[in-house]
Amino acid sequence: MPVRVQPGDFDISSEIHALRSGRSDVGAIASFIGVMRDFNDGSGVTELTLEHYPGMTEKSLQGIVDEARSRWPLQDALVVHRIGRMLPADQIVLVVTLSAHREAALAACAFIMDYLKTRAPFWKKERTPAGERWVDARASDDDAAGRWQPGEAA
Amino acid sequence: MPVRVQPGDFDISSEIHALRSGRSDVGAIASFIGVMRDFNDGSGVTELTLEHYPGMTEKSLQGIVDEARSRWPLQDALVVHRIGRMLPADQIVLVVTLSAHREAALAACAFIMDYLKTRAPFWKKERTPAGERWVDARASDDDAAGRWQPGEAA
Amino acid sequence: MATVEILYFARLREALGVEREQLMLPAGVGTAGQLRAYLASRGGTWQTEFDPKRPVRIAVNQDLAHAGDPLADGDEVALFPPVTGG
Amino acid sequence: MATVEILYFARLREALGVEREQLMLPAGVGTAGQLRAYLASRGGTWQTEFDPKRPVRIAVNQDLAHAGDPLADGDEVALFPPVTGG
Repeated sequence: MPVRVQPGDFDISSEIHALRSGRSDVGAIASFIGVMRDFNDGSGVTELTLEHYPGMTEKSLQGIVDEARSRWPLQDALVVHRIGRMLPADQIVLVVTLSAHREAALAACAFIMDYLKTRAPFWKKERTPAGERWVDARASDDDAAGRWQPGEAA
Repeated sequence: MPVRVQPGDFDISSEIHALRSGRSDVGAIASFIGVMRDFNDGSGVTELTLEHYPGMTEKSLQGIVDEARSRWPLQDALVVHRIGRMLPADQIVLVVTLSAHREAALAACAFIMDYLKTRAPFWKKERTPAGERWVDARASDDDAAGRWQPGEAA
Repeated sequence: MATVEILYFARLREALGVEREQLMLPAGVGTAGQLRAYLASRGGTWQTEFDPKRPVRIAVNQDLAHAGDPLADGDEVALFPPVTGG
Repeated sequence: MATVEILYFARLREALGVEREQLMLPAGVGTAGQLRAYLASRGGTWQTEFDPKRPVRIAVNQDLAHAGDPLADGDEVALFPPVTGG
Protein backbone atom coordinates (compact mmCIF):
# COMPACT_ATOMS: atom_id res chain seq x y z
CA MET A 1 0.00 0.00 0.00
CA PRO A 2 2.07 2.96 -1.21
CA VAL A 3 -0.53 5.61 -0.25
CA ARG A 4 -2.43 6.06 3.02
CA VAL A 5 -4.65 8.80 4.47
CA GLN A 6 -5.27 8.42 8.19
CA PRO A 7 -6.09 10.37 11.37
CA GLY A 8 -3.44 8.55 13.40
CA ASP A 9 0.27 9.19 13.77
CA PHE A 10 3.02 7.20 12.03
CA ASP A 11 6.53 6.03 12.87
CA ILE A 12 9.20 6.48 10.21
CA SER A 13 11.31 3.52 11.36
CA SER A 14 8.36 1.12 11.20
CA GLU A 15 7.31 2.40 7.79
CA ILE A 16 10.82 2.11 6.35
CA HIS A 17 11.23 -1.33 7.90
CA ALA A 18 8.02 -2.56 6.24
CA LEU A 19 9.01 -1.12 2.84
CA ARG A 20 12.51 -2.66 2.93
CA SER A 21 11.44 -6.01 4.30
CA GLY A 22 12.93 -8.89 2.34
CA ARG A 23 14.92 -6.70 -0.08
CA SER A 24 18.72 -6.51 -0.28
CA ASP A 25 18.94 -4.48 -3.49
CA VAL A 26 18.02 -1.16 -1.86
CA GLY A 27 20.94 1.28 -1.70
CA ALA A 28 19.20 4.55 -0.87
CA ILE A 29 16.25 5.56 1.28
CA ALA A 30 15.17 9.19 1.11
CA SER A 31 12.41 10.47 3.33
CA PHE A 32 10.59 13.61 4.31
CA ILE A 33 8.39 14.40 7.31
CA GLY A 34 6.19 17.48 7.33
CA VAL A 35 5.61 18.74 10.87
CA MET A 36 3.14 21.20 12.37
CA ARG A 37 4.87 24.43 13.45
CA ASP A 38 3.59 26.61 16.27
CA PHE A 39 4.03 29.71 14.13
CA ASN A 40 2.92 30.53 10.58
CA ASP A 41 2.50 33.65 8.47
CA GLY A 42 3.13 36.07 11.31
CA SER A 43 1.22 34.57 14.20
CA GLY A 44 1.16 31.76 16.71
CA VAL A 45 -0.78 28.60 15.83
CA THR A 46 -2.19 26.40 18.56
CA GLU A 47 -4.14 23.86 16.54
CA LEU A 48 -4.47 22.66 12.97
CA THR A 49 -7.36 20.89 11.23
CA LEU A 50 -6.71 19.08 7.98
CA GLU A 51 -9.68 18.60 5.66
CA HIS A 52 -9.46 16.48 2.53
CA TYR A 53 -11.52 15.15 -0.40
CA PRO A 54 -11.98 11.44 0.25
CA GLY A 55 -11.51 9.44 -2.91
CA MET A 56 -9.73 12.13 -4.87
CA THR A 57 -7.03 12.33 -2.18
CA GLU A 58 -5.98 8.72 -2.58
CA LYS A 59 -6.33 8.92 -6.36
CA SER A 60 -4.16 12.04 -6.65
CA LEU A 61 -1.50 10.73 -4.27
CA GLN A 62 -1.36 7.46 -6.18
CA GLY A 63 -1.05 9.43 -9.42
CA ILE A 64 1.86 11.44 -8.00
CA VAL A 65 3.64 8.27 -6.82
CA ASP A 66 3.06 6.61 -10.22
CA GLU A 67 4.47 9.69 -11.96
CA ALA A 68 7.57 9.59 -9.71
CA ARG A 69 8.06 5.90 -10.46
CA SER A 70 7.86 6.59 -14.19
CA ARG A 71 10.55 9.29 -13.90
CA TRP A 72 13.06 7.57 -11.61
CA PRO A 73 14.11 3.94 -11.06
CA LEU A 74 12.39 3.53 -7.68
CA GLN A 75 12.08 0.19 -5.94
CA ASP A 76 9.18 1.42 -3.81
CA ALA A 77 7.60 4.61 -2.52
CA LEU A 78 5.22 5.51 0.28
CA VAL A 79 3.06 8.50 1.14
CA VAL A 80 1.24 8.73 4.48
CA HIS A 81 -0.84 11.88 5.06
CA ARG A 82 -2.75 12.58 8.25
CA ILE A 83 -6.15 14.29 8.43
CA GLY A 84 -8.17 15.82 11.28
CA ARG A 85 -6.90 17.78 14.28
CA MET A 86 -3.26 18.25 15.07
CA LEU A 87 -1.14 20.09 17.63
CA PRO A 88 2.22 21.83 17.29
CA ALA A 89 5.12 19.39 16.69
CA ASP A 90 2.72 16.72 15.38
CA GLN A 91 3.78 14.89 12.25
CA ILE A 92 1.53 15.64 9.23
CA VAL A 93 2.96 13.86 6.21
CA LEU A 94 5.57 11.21 5.44
CA VAL A 95 7.17 10.46 2.09
CA VAL A 96 9.68 7.62 1.65
CA THR A 97 11.42 6.57 -1.57
CA LEU A 98 13.63 3.53 -2.13
CA SER A 99 16.13 3.15 -4.95
CA ALA A 100 19.44 1.53 -5.81
CA HIS A 101 20.96 5.03 -6.11
CA ARG A 102 20.73 8.14 -3.99
CA GLU A 103 20.08 10.62 -6.80
CA ALA A 104 16.83 8.86 -7.77
CA ALA A 105 15.63 8.46 -4.18
CA LEU A 106 16.34 12.09 -3.22
CA ALA A 107 14.92 13.63 -6.41
CA ALA A 108 11.76 11.51 -6.30
CA CYS A 109 11.17 12.41 -2.65
CA ALA A 110 11.41 16.15 -3.41
CA PHE A 111 9.21 15.70 -6.50
CA ILE A 112 6.47 13.90 -4.57
CA MET A 113 6.41 16.64 -1.90
CA ASP A 114 6.27 19.42 -4.52
CA TYR A 115 3.41 17.77 -6.38
CA LEU A 116 1.56 16.87 -3.19
CA LYS A 117 1.69 20.55 -2.15
CA THR A 118 -0.06 21.67 -5.36
CA ARG A 119 -2.15 18.67 -6.50
CA ALA A 120 -3.42 16.69 -3.53
CA PRO A 121 -6.78 17.94 -2.15
CA PHE A 122 -5.86 18.80 1.45
CA TRP A 123 -6.69 22.07 3.17
CA LYS A 124 -5.32 23.39 6.46
CA LYS A 125 -7.27 25.48 8.93
CA GLU A 126 -5.28 27.06 11.74
CA ARG A 127 -6.37 28.20 15.17
CA THR A 128 -4.54 31.38 16.20
CA PRO A 129 -5.04 33.83 19.09
CA ALA A 130 -7.12 35.94 16.64
CA GLY A 131 -9.40 33.01 15.74
CA GLU A 132 -9.53 30.36 13.01
CA ARG A 133 -8.25 30.91 9.49
CA TRP A 134 -7.78 28.88 6.33
CA VAL A 135 -4.16 28.67 5.23
CA ASP A 136 -3.47 30.34 1.88
CA ALA A 137 -1.56 28.44 -0.78
CA ARG A 138 2.01 29.66 -1.27
CA ALA A 139 2.91 30.85 -4.77
CA SER A 140 6.35 29.31 -4.17
CA ASP A 141 4.72 25.88 -4.02
CA ASP A 142 3.45 26.31 -7.58
CA ASP A 143 6.95 27.40 -8.59
CA ALA A 144 8.44 24.34 -6.92
CA ALA A 145 6.08 21.97 -8.75
CA GLY A 146 6.75 23.86 -11.99
CA ARG A 147 10.45 23.01 -11.93
CA TRP A 148 9.63 19.38 -12.77
CA GLN A 149 7.89 20.31 -16.04
CA PRO A 150 9.42 19.17 -19.33
CA GLY A 151 12.13 21.54 -20.54
CA GLU A 152 12.78 22.87 -17.06
CA ALA A 153 14.01 19.70 -15.40
CA ALA A 154 17.49 19.95 -13.86
CA MET B 1 26.53 16.26 18.49
CA PRO B 2 25.74 16.74 14.77
CA VAL B 3 28.40 14.31 13.52
CA ARG B 4 29.13 10.73 14.65
CA VAL B 5 31.32 7.92 13.33
CA GLN B 6 30.56 4.57 14.90
CA PRO B 7 30.70 0.80 14.28
CA GLY B 8 27.16 0.25 15.59
CA ASP B 9 23.81 0.55 13.86
CA PHE B 10 21.42 3.51 14.26
CA ASP B 11 17.65 4.00 14.38
CA ILE B 12 16.23 6.88 12.34
CA SER B 13 13.20 7.42 14.61
CA SER B 14 15.37 7.74 17.72
CA GLU B 15 17.80 10.10 15.99
CA ILE B 16 15.01 12.33 14.68
CA HIS B 17 13.29 12.29 18.06
CA ALA B 18 16.50 13.46 19.79
CA LEU B 19 17.07 16.24 17.23
CA ARG B 20 13.48 17.54 17.46
CA SER B 21 13.20 17.27 21.20
CA GLY B 22 11.81 20.43 22.76
CA ARG B 23 11.34 22.30 19.46
CA SER B 24 7.98 23.30 17.96
CA ASP B 25 9.32 25.52 15.17
CA VAL B 26 10.43 22.63 12.95
CA GLY B 27 8.29 22.28 9.81
CA ALA B 28 10.37 19.93 7.67
CA ILE B 29 12.59 16.94 8.36
CA ALA B 30 14.49 15.51 5.40
CA SER B 31 16.54 12.38 5.79
CA PHE B 32 18.63 9.94 3.84
CA ILE B 33 19.81 6.43 4.69
CA GLY B 34 22.53 4.77 2.64
CA VAL B 35 22.18 0.99 2.68
CA MET B 36 24.50 -1.86 1.70
CA ARG B 37 23.34 -3.57 -1.48
CA ASP B 38 24.06 -7.21 -2.24
CA PHE B 39 25.12 -6.31 -5.78
CA ASN B 40 27.53 -3.68 -7.13
CA ASP B 41 29.35 -3.04 -10.37
CA GLY B 42 28.38 -6.32 -12.00
CA SER B 43 28.80 -8.81 -9.19
CA GLY B 44 27.36 -10.05 -5.94
CA VAL B 45 28.68 -8.59 -2.71
CA THR B 46 28.53 -10.58 0.50
CA GLU B 47 30.39 -8.29 2.90
CA LEU B 48 31.60 -4.72 3.10
CA THR B 49 34.39 -3.20 5.18
CA LEU B 50 34.47 0.54 5.71
CA GLU B 51 37.85 2.08 6.48
CA HIS B 52 38.19 5.74 7.47
CA TYR B 53 40.75 8.34 8.54
CA PRO B 54 40.07 9.02 12.23
CA GLY B 55 40.21 12.71 12.99
CA MET B 56 39.88 13.92 9.43
CA THR B 57 36.58 12.06 9.09
CA GLU B 58 34.90 13.98 11.90
CA LYS B 59 36.52 17.23 10.79
CA SER B 60 35.39 16.87 7.18
CA LEU B 61 31.84 15.83 8.12
CA GLN B 62 31.60 18.77 10.49
CA GLY B 63 32.86 21.06 7.73
CA ILE B 64 30.21 19.74 5.34
CA VAL B 65 27.44 20.25 7.91
CA ASP B 66 28.71 23.78 8.67
CA GLU B 67 28.74 24.57 4.95
CA ALA B 68 25.15 23.32 4.61
CA ARG B 69 24.07 25.46 7.58
CA SER B 70 25.67 28.52 6.00
CA ARG B 71 23.77 27.91 2.74
CA TRP B 72 20.29 27.06 4.07
CA PRO B 73 18.29 28.14 7.14
CA LEU B 74 18.62 24.84 9.01
CA GLN B 75 17.53 24.40 12.61
CA ASP B 76 19.74 21.35 13.04
CA ALA B 77 21.52 18.65 11.07
CA LEU B 78 22.95 15.23 11.82
CA VAL B 79 25.34 12.86 10.10
CA VAL B 80 25.95 9.33 11.41
CA HIS B 81 28.38 7.18 9.43
CA ARG B 82 29.22 3.60 10.30
CA ILE B 83 32.66 2.00 9.95
CA GLY B 84 33.89 -1.59 10.06
CA ARG B 85 32.21 -4.72 8.69
CA MET B 86 28.72 -4.73 7.24
CA LEU B 87 26.39 -7.21 5.59
CA PRO B 88 23.84 -6.71 2.79
CA ALA B 89 20.82 -4.61 3.86
CA ASP B 90 22.82 -3.03 6.71
CA GLN B 91 22.48 0.72 7.15
CA ILE B 92 25.72 2.61 6.39
CA VAL B 93 25.00 6.32 6.69
CA LEU B 94 22.25 8.60 7.99
CA VAL B 95 21.75 12.28 7.21
CA VAL B 96 18.93 14.30 8.81
CA THR B 97 18.19 18.00 8.28
CA LEU B 98 15.63 20.13 10.13
CA SER B 99 14.21 23.40 8.85
CA ALA B 100 11.08 25.54 8.97
CA HIS B 101 10.64 24.89 5.22
CA ARG B 102 10.87 21.80 3.07
CA GLU B 103 13.00 23.29 0.29
CA ALA B 104 15.86 24.03 2.69
CA ALA B 105 15.65 20.66 4.44
CA LEU B 106 15.56 18.64 1.21
CA ALA B 107 18.28 20.62 -0.59
CA ALA B 108 20.62 20.54 2.42
CA CYS B 109 20.15 16.78 2.82
CA ALA B 110 21.07 16.18 -0.85
CA PHE B 111 24.01 18.60 -0.55
CA ILE B 112 25.43 16.85 2.51
CA MET B 113 25.24 13.44 0.80
CA ASP B 114 26.90 14.76 -2.39
CA TYR B 115 29.75 16.34 -0.44
CA LEU B 116 30.13 13.36 1.86
CA LYS B 117 30.55 11.13 -1.21
CA THR B 118 33.46 13.20 -2.52
CA ARG B 119 35.07 14.81 0.55
CA ALA B 120 34.75 12.55 3.59
CA PRO B 121 37.63 10.05 3.97
CA PHE B 122 35.82 6.71 3.89
CA TRP B 123 36.76 3.77 1.68
CA LYS B 124 34.73 0.67 0.93
CA LYS B 125 36.16 -2.77 0.39
CA GLU B 126 33.78 -5.40 -0.93
CA ARG B 127 33.90 -9.16 -0.63
CA THR B 128 32.64 -10.82 -3.82
CA PRO B 129 32.67 -14.43 -5.08
CA ALA B 130 35.91 -13.48 -6.95
CA GLY B 131 37.60 -12.14 -3.79
CA GLU B 132 38.00 -8.78 -2.14
CA ARG B 133 38.15 -5.48 -4.02
CA TRP B 134 38.30 -1.78 -3.21
CA VAL B 135 35.32 0.13 -4.54
CA ASP B 136 36.22 2.71 -7.20
CA ALA B 137 34.91 6.26 -6.87
CA ARG B 138 32.12 7.11 -9.30
CA ALA B 139 32.78 10.04 -11.63
CA SER B 140 29.06 10.88 -11.24
CA ASP B 141 29.68 11.60 -7.56
CA ASP B 142 32.15 14.34 -8.51
CA ASP B 143 29.55 15.69 -10.94
CA ALA B 144 26.90 15.66 -8.22
CA ALA B 145 29.10 17.59 -5.80
CA GLY B 146 30.03 19.99 -8.61
CA ARG B 147 26.45 21.12 -9.08
CA TRP B 148 26.63 23.00 -5.76
CA GLN B 149 29.54 25.18 -6.91
CA PRO B 150 28.96 28.94 -7.30
CA GLY B 151 27.47 29.80 -10.65
CA GLU B 152 26.07 26.34 -11.14
CA ALA B 153 23.57 26.26 -8.28
CA ALA B 154 19.98 25.52 -9.27
CA MET C 1 -30.60 16.55 -19.55
CA ALA C 2 -27.33 16.29 -17.61
CA THR C 3 -27.30 16.22 -13.84
CA VAL C 4 -24.05 16.61 -11.90
CA GLU C 5 -23.15 16.21 -8.24
CA ILE C 6 -21.29 19.26 -6.94
CA LEU C 7 -19.03 19.16 -3.87
CA TYR C 8 -17.60 22.19 -2.05
CA PHE C 9 -14.55 22.05 0.20
CA ALA C 10 -12.71 24.07 2.83
CA ARG C 11 -13.15 27.87 2.79
CA LEU C 12 -15.60 27.59 -0.12
CA ARG C 13 -17.83 25.11 1.75
CA GLU C 14 -17.88 27.34 4.82
CA ALA C 15 -18.46 30.60 2.92
CA LEU C 16 -21.32 29.16 0.84
CA GLY C 17 -22.78 27.12 3.67
CA VAL C 18 -23.19 24.18 1.28
CA GLU C 19 -21.32 20.88 1.29
CA ARG C 20 -22.90 19.30 -1.79
CA GLU C 21 -25.78 19.69 -4.20
CA GLN C 22 -27.27 18.01 -7.24
CA LEU C 23 -27.64 20.32 -10.20
CA MET C 24 -29.41 19.81 -13.50
CA LEU C 25 -27.14 21.73 -15.88
CA PRO C 26 -28.99 24.73 -17.41
CA ALA C 27 -28.83 25.35 -21.14
CA GLY C 28 -25.43 26.73 -22.14
CA VAL C 29 -23.58 25.17 -19.19
CA GLY C 30 -21.51 22.34 -20.71
CA THR C 31 -17.99 22.87 -19.35
CA ALA C 32 -16.27 23.27 -15.97
CA GLY C 33 -15.68 26.97 -16.68
CA GLN C 34 -19.30 27.55 -17.67
CA LEU C 35 -20.46 25.88 -14.47
CA ARG C 36 -18.27 28.19 -12.43
CA ALA C 37 -19.71 31.24 -14.24
CA TYR C 38 -23.21 29.94 -13.68
CA LEU C 39 -22.58 29.54 -9.93
CA ALA C 40 -21.23 33.12 -9.78
CA SER C 41 -24.46 34.31 -11.41
CA ARG C 42 -26.38 33.19 -8.33
CA GLY C 43 -25.19 36.49 -6.79
CA GLY C 44 -24.24 37.42 -3.23
CA THR C 45 -21.60 35.17 -1.66
CA TRP C 46 -21.67 32.99 -4.79
CA GLN C 47 -20.65 35.94 -6.92
CA THR C 48 -17.90 36.88 -4.47
CA GLU C 49 -16.46 33.38 -4.15
CA PHE C 50 -16.57 32.54 -7.86
CA ASP C 51 -15.37 35.94 -9.04
CA PRO C 52 -12.99 35.24 -11.96
CA LYS C 53 -10.15 36.81 -9.95
CA ARG C 54 -10.50 34.29 -7.11
CA PRO C 55 -8.31 31.20 -7.38
CA VAL C 56 -10.84 28.35 -7.47
CA ARG C 57 -9.82 24.82 -8.49
CA ILE C 58 -12.24 22.43 -10.22
CA ALA C 59 -12.03 18.64 -10.25
CA VAL C 60 -14.23 16.49 -12.48
CA ASN C 61 -14.58 12.90 -11.36
CA GLN C 62 -11.69 13.43 -8.94
CA ASP C 63 -9.21 14.70 -11.53
CA LEU C 64 -8.12 18.35 -11.68
CA ALA C 65 -9.92 19.93 -14.65
CA HIS C 66 -9.45 22.95 -16.91
CA ALA C 67 -12.16 25.51 -17.65
CA GLY C 68 -12.77 24.01 -21.10
CA ASP C 69 -13.25 20.42 -19.93
CA PRO C 70 -16.77 19.13 -20.75
CA LEU C 71 -19.27 17.95 -18.15
CA ALA C 72 -21.42 14.85 -18.61
CA ASP C 73 -24.45 13.39 -16.91
CA GLY C 74 -23.53 11.81 -13.59
CA ASP C 75 -20.19 13.63 -13.22
CA GLU C 76 -18.87 14.43 -9.76
CA VAL C 77 -17.66 18.03 -9.84
CA ALA C 78 -15.69 19.46 -6.93
CA LEU C 79 -14.91 23.14 -6.33
CA PHE C 80 -12.25 24.19 -3.82
CA PRO C 81 -9.50 26.72 -3.02
CA PRO C 82 -5.86 26.00 -3.93
CA VAL C 83 -4.70 23.07 -1.85
CA THR C 84 -2.50 23.47 1.23
CA GLY C 85 -1.55 19.99 2.40
CA GLY C 86 1.85 18.50 3.12
CA MET D 1 64.86 20.64 8.41
CA ALA D 2 61.18 19.71 8.07
CA THR D 3 59.88 16.35 9.16
CA VAL D 4 56.35 15.22 8.27
CA GLU D 5 54.22 12.27 9.33
CA ILE D 6 52.81 10.45 6.30
CA LEU D 7 49.70 8.23 6.49
CA TYR D 8 48.50 5.85 3.77
CA PHE D 9 44.92 4.59 3.50
CA ALA D 10 42.83 1.92 1.80
CA ARG D 11 44.14 0.48 -1.49
CA LEU D 12 47.29 2.62 -1.22
CA ARG D 13 48.10 1.32 2.27
CA GLU D 14 47.64 -2.28 1.10
CA ALA D 15 49.59 -1.87 -2.15
CA LEU D 16 52.57 -0.17 -0.47
CA GLY D 17 52.47 -2.31 2.63
CA VAL D 18 52.94 0.80 4.78
CA GLU D 19 50.47 2.43 7.11
CA ARG D 20 52.56 5.40 8.22
CA GLU D 21 56.10 6.74 8.15
CA GLN D 22 58.08 9.76 9.35
CA LEU D 23 59.94 11.50 6.57
CA MET D 24 62.55 14.23 6.71
CA LEU D 25 61.74 16.21 3.59
CA PRO D 26 64.63 16.06 1.09
CA ALA D 27 65.87 19.24 -0.53
CA GLY D 28 63.43 20.45 -3.18
CA VAL D 29 60.39 18.79 -1.60
CA GLY D 30 58.33 21.66 -0.16
CA THR D 31 54.79 21.08 -1.45
CA ALA D 32 52.20 18.31 -1.47
CA GLY D 33 52.78 17.74 -5.18
CA GLN D 34 56.54 17.57 -4.78
CA LEU D 35 56.12 15.01 -2.00
CA ARG D 36 54.00 12.85 -4.26
CA ALA D 37 56.62 13.05 -7.01
CA TYR D 38 59.34 12.17 -4.51
CA LEU D 39 57.43 9.10 -3.33
CA ALA D 40 56.97 8.00 -6.96
CA SER D 41 60.74 8.26 -7.40
CA ARG D 42 61.18 5.42 -4.92
CA GLY D 43 60.37 3.12 -7.88
CA GLY D 44 58.52 -0.20 -8.06
CA THR D 45 55.07 -0.15 -6.48
CA TRP D 46 55.67 3.43 -5.35
CA GLN D 47 56.15 4.53 -8.93
CA THR D 48 53.03 2.64 -10.04
CA GLU D 49 50.79 3.95 -7.29
CA PHE D 50 51.95 7.56 -7.50
CA ASP D 51 52.06 7.70 -11.29
CA PRO D 52 50.70 11.14 -12.25
CA LYS D 53 47.80 9.44 -14.06
CA ARG D 54 46.57 7.71 -10.90
CA PRO D 55 43.92 9.58 -8.92
CA VAL D 56 45.61 10.11 -5.54
CA ARG D 57 44.19 12.55 -2.96
CA ILE D 58 46.41 14.40 -0.49
CA ALA D 59 45.33 15.85 2.86
CA VAL D 60 47.57 18.13 4.92
CA ASN D 61 46.67 18.33 8.60
CA GLN D 62 43.35 16.65 7.82
CA ASP D 63 42.25 19.11 5.12
CA LEU D 64 42.18 18.17 1.44
CA ALA D 65 45.17 19.83 -0.23
CA HIS D 66 46.22 20.88 -3.71
CA ALA D 67 49.56 19.99 -5.32
CA GLY D 68 50.90 23.49 -4.71
CA ASP D 69 50.11 23.62 -1.01
CA PRO D 70 53.28 24.01 1.10
CA LEU D 71 54.43 21.49 3.73
CA ALA D 72 55.79 22.52 7.11
CA ASP D 73 57.64 20.80 9.92
CA GLY D 74 55.29 18.60 11.95
CA ASP D 75 52.59 18.39 9.29
CA GLU D 76 50.40 15.30 9.08
CA VAL D 77 50.19 14.36 5.41
CA ALA D 78 47.75 11.68 4.26
CA LEU D 79 47.70 9.99 0.85
CA PHE D 80 44.69 7.99 -0.29
CA PRO D 81 42.51 7.01 -3.27
CA PRO D 82 39.32 8.96 -4.09
CA VAL D 83 36.86 8.42 -1.26
CA THR D 84 33.93 6.01 -1.52
CA GLY D 85 31.84 6.43 1.62
CA GLY D 86 28.15 7.12 2.01
